[in-house]
Order: sequence, then structure tokens, then C-alpha cells
Amino acid sequence: MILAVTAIALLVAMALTLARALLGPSIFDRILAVNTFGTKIVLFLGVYGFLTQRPDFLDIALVYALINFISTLAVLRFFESGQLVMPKDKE
Amino acid sequence: MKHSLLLTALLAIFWLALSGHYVAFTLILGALSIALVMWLNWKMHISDERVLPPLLLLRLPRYWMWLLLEIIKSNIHVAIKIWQPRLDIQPQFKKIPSPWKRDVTRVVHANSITLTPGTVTVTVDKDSFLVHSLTDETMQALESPEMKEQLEKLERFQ
Amino acid sequence: MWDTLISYCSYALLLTGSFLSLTFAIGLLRFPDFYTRMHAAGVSDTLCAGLIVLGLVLQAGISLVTLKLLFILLFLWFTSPTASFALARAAHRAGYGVNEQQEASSSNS
Amino acid sequence: MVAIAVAVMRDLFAIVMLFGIYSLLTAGIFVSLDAVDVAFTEAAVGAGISTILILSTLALTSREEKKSTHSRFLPLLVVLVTGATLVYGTLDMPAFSDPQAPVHQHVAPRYLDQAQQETGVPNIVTAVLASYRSYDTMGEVTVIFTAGIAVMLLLSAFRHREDEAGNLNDLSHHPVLKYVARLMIPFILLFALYVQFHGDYGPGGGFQAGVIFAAGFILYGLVVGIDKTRSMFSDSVLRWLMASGLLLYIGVGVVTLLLGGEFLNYNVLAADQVKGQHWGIFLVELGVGITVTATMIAMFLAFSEVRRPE
Repeated sequence: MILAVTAIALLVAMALTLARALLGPSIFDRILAVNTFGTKIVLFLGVYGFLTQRPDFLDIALVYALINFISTLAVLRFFESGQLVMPKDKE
Repeated sequence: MKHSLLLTALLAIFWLALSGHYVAFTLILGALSIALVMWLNWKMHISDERVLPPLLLLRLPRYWMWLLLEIIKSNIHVAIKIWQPRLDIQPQFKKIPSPWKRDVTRVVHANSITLTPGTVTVTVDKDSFLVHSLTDETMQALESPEMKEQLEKLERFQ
Repeated sequence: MWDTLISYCSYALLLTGSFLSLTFAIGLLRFPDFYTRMHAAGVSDTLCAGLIVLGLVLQAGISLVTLKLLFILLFLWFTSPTASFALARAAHRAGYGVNEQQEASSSNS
Repeated sequence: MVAIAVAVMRDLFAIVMLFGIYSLLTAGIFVSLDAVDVAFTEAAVGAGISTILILSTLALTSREEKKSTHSRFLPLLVVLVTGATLVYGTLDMPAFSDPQAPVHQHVAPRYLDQAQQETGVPNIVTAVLASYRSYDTMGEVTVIFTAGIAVMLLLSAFRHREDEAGNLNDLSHHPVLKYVARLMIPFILLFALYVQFHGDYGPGGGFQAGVIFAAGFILYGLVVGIDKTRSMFSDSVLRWLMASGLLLYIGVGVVTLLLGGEFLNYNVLAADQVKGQHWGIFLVELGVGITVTATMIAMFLAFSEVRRPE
């Protein structure tokens, strides 16, 4: 019961985050929203796993916890340099 | 050497936590996997003493306890600010000193600032950070001597 | 007796966690510019994540699932501030919002 | 809804970000449909690798979508007709989760009922993919292999070596990022291996493991430097790995032939049928994992070493 409430709260929070991602206005707001969304998904998967009594979901949550970080970095890197790898260092 | 042992032990715990099937076959696979990761780690110089100083692990839990309290305090502070009908925030940038010699301490410092709601590390320079803060209060918490003290202990412990 | 106490604790943690997650999602929508939103978003996920994961840990009791949950929490606590920091740095380097910030702080003081 | 927004927006970069959310949501849907394995794949591929690969492609092209010079009418018509056909098609489809649906009548019951005892593998998806449908999976691995080789060949023509610029690493000046990445990589790699070897029990298997393993190296490449990653995986090493994964797969098939069974019928691999299935699936998944890892790394390296056309 409480688990369901938590799951719903997380879903609502995810919807609000999604609104921020769609509204923008700047690209950083979107990246921020996507990153936060990833964290929420991790939590949601954990809660959902308990809700359905299937701890398999924790593996998926772990994948997100690990991979989300990488893609955020890749996105930022792309944005900073326009290319995944900078031809020359700015600093 | 110490570091390799430590990393191996951590990886072993991670594997055992994940696996959940303790038959000979998976255990052997686990050992092989850890060996492969350690080999790659050695070959590519991914992680070494500077990344994971063994002694630091003894000190970190106490630091985390302190940090946790700070995080809870500032969480309440920021949550109140969010629910207030009239926005009462003083967003500001400020440079704060970070005179740490070791990378680990600086990383811990920077991430601790970011972990505490209301403050975010924006840039990391040689001996200072540029920090953005949501309100005056959260900024004051950062400059408190307490934080400096905790980090000094951490730096000494490596 | 002990069991009910633990489950109440876990409910309390879960509810506080969900409340916090809602709070910060609202903050994400409400705050005026990127940096302030950042305070609301990525950062505060840490405590909210901690509360929810701890609540789940109490539900699970001591088992492998507990250890897995703790690993998830640990990874989140390592990666989330790092990602936020990288984001803030990128925004700063792009010169985003620096001028607005100065105006805001000068009007307040 | 996200898909609509994606179609409306012109800034390709923002679109990529939204695709990220889209795949997160898709994974959520798969989870609620109880398709844990599919969700797992979506999580591993959608959240990380596809974003990175799309971005690298974007880096080669330009950020803004080209303004269309054609009339907008024709594409619209095509889309409408296709959409109408699809909708018409779905009308014929059985109601959602109708047990009488043809999907559930054909081979599925047999897989579901007997997979457990015939293969001894608790995770049915793995059993189906690697055992009953092993021909199909082999075809998929071959496709991946071919794609990897093609990308390598196409893009290596444009590769520029880091001669004049010196170091290609930008984020490596970043103590925080570098530190955390270095701390995380061993765990990511080990997690990938766990996914590889526990495909029998939980969600996972060669494809997902390969993607996660590659993601670990991509993180290394992003933070520590492409050149370091490249020195570890030269083209020949990658080609060798890709081929050996595929060969391992086919090799298992050949061995089963030699032992008097049908191609890829694992029952003959050991005296006990279930044991034979177990070994067969294990080896085949390992082959898939190796090929996928090598292909992903190859694609990442190939894309990120190409000079942007001026």
C-alpha cells in the first residue's frame, strides 16, 4: 500500500521532470531534467520490484545507476566541444 | 599492492552481492571475472592508490555520518524554500578556498558541496572552487570552520 | 512487536522520500533559472533516494537484496553529484546565466 | 507524447535528449508488461549506447536539422498512408493479452511449458533465444558483426590521427570526473560480466552484457582519453575479438554436428541433456557478448576519431 503510494509519487515527480525537459528553455535544463529522470527511474524500478515481489528489477536499476552517468557525461562532452572528442584542448 | 588487494576485495563483495547463486560454477566464473577486471585495470591504469587510498576507507564512514547530518539539515531548509508561496532565495556565486594537496580530498570536498542541497560546485581550480548557492544561509554553512576541520582530518588520514 | 515497529519506520522513510521527491520536482518547475533549478533537481535526489532505498532495505530485512540496494545507493551518491557538477561546469563555461545571476544578487543585497 | 515532441523539434540535440527519456519510458512500459529481459536491453542500449552513438553521428553532421527544400505535402501524405495502413492492420490484431491470439497458440506454449525441463535454464527468455531460436540469434550476431566491420571500414578512411593537436582529452583535466570515473569503471566491468554469466538465472545475457562492458570502456575513453583506449583496442584486436565471438558461436554448432547432433543442438554436448544445453547456451552467450562488446567499442572509436567535415 505504502509502496504503491511511493511509486505513484515517483511517477508524478517524473511527469513534472518531463515537463521541465519539454519546456526547456535552455539545453542545460533539458540535460538536468533527463539526468534527474534517470535517478527517479532507478528509484521507481526498485520500488516496483518490491511491489511485484520480483527483485530482478534491481539489476535493471543498477544498470541505470551506472549507465545514466555515462550518457550524461557523453552528452555534456558533446555539447562542450561539438564533438565527442575535442581536436584541441581549450584550457 | 595494498590497493590491488583492496580493490579485489571490493569487487568480490560486489560480485557476491549480485550473484546470489553460490555453486562452484558461478563462483569460478566470479573469480575469473574479477581476474579479468583486475588485469584490465592493471593494463589500462584505471584505478590506483591515488584513486582509492586504503587508509581513507577507515576514515570515510565517520565523515559520511557528519555529511549526512548536513545533508538532512539543508534538505529541510531547501524544501521549506520550495513550498514557500513567495520565492525567498538569494542565488549567488562565490569563490571558496580549497587548499587541499590531494586530489581525493578535493574531489570529496567538491562532491560534498554538490551533494548538499542548496549548493553546487561549478568549477574546480587549483586552490579554490566556484560555488553557486541558493540562499545566504546555505553559503554560510559551506564556509563554516566545521567543514574545514572535517576535511583536514580526511587529508591527514591518507 | 519489533516487526511492526520496523515496518512503520520503513513506511515513514518511504513516505518522507516520496514527499521529498515531489517537493523537488515542484522546485524544478518553480525556480527561475538554471542554477537554482539545479539545486532543486539532481542534488536533492540524494536524500530522497537515500530515504526510499533505506525504506526498502527495512522491508527486505537482511538479505542479498539489501546489499544490492546499498550498492545502488552508493553508486547514485557517487555519480549524481559528479554529473551535476559536470553539468554546472558546462553551463558556466558556456556562459549561461552569469549575467542574470549578478543582477539577481545585486538586487537582493 | 514524447515522440510527438521529438518530431516537432528542430534542434537535433534536444531531440537526442528526449530520445533518452523516450527509451527510459519504453523500458518502464516493458517492465510493467513483465518483459524484464527486453526492459533490460532497452535500459542498457537506450540509456547509454544509443545516445552516445547518435551523438557521435551528430558530431559528424551538423546540429541543426537542414531546412527542408522539398514540399511538405508529399512526406505528409506518405506518413498518413502508412499510418492508416498500420491502424488498419492493428484492427485485425487480437485483443491485448488475449489467450486465443495466434502468438500464444503457436510455439509459445511449448517454450513456456517445456523450456524449464528441456534446457534446465530458469530464465525462459534466455532459453528461447539461445536454444530454440539459436539460428535466429546467430543471424543477429552476424548482422552486428557485419555492421561493425562496415562502420570500421567506412570511417577508417576519414580517420585523423592526433598528430598536431597532441592530446585529445578534454575531460581529463577534470579531477572530479576523472576520479569518479576511475572509481566506477572496475565495477561497471564486473557488473557486465555478472550480467553475462547470470543470463540463465535472471534478466541478462550476451547482448546486454556486451553493451554494458563496452559502456565501461566508452567511459574510459571519454574521461581518460580516446588515444589510451585506442592503444588498448587497435583495429586488428577489435576485428579479432569480433570474429572470435562469432566463430565461438558457429564453433559450438560445428561441434554439435561433429558429435552427431543437428547444428546447434546442444543436447549432445554432454552426456546429460540438461548439462549439454547449459554448456551450449553458456558458450553461445559468451560468443554474443564478445562480438557485441568489440563491435560497440569499434563503433565508438570509429565515430569519435573522424574529423568533422568543414
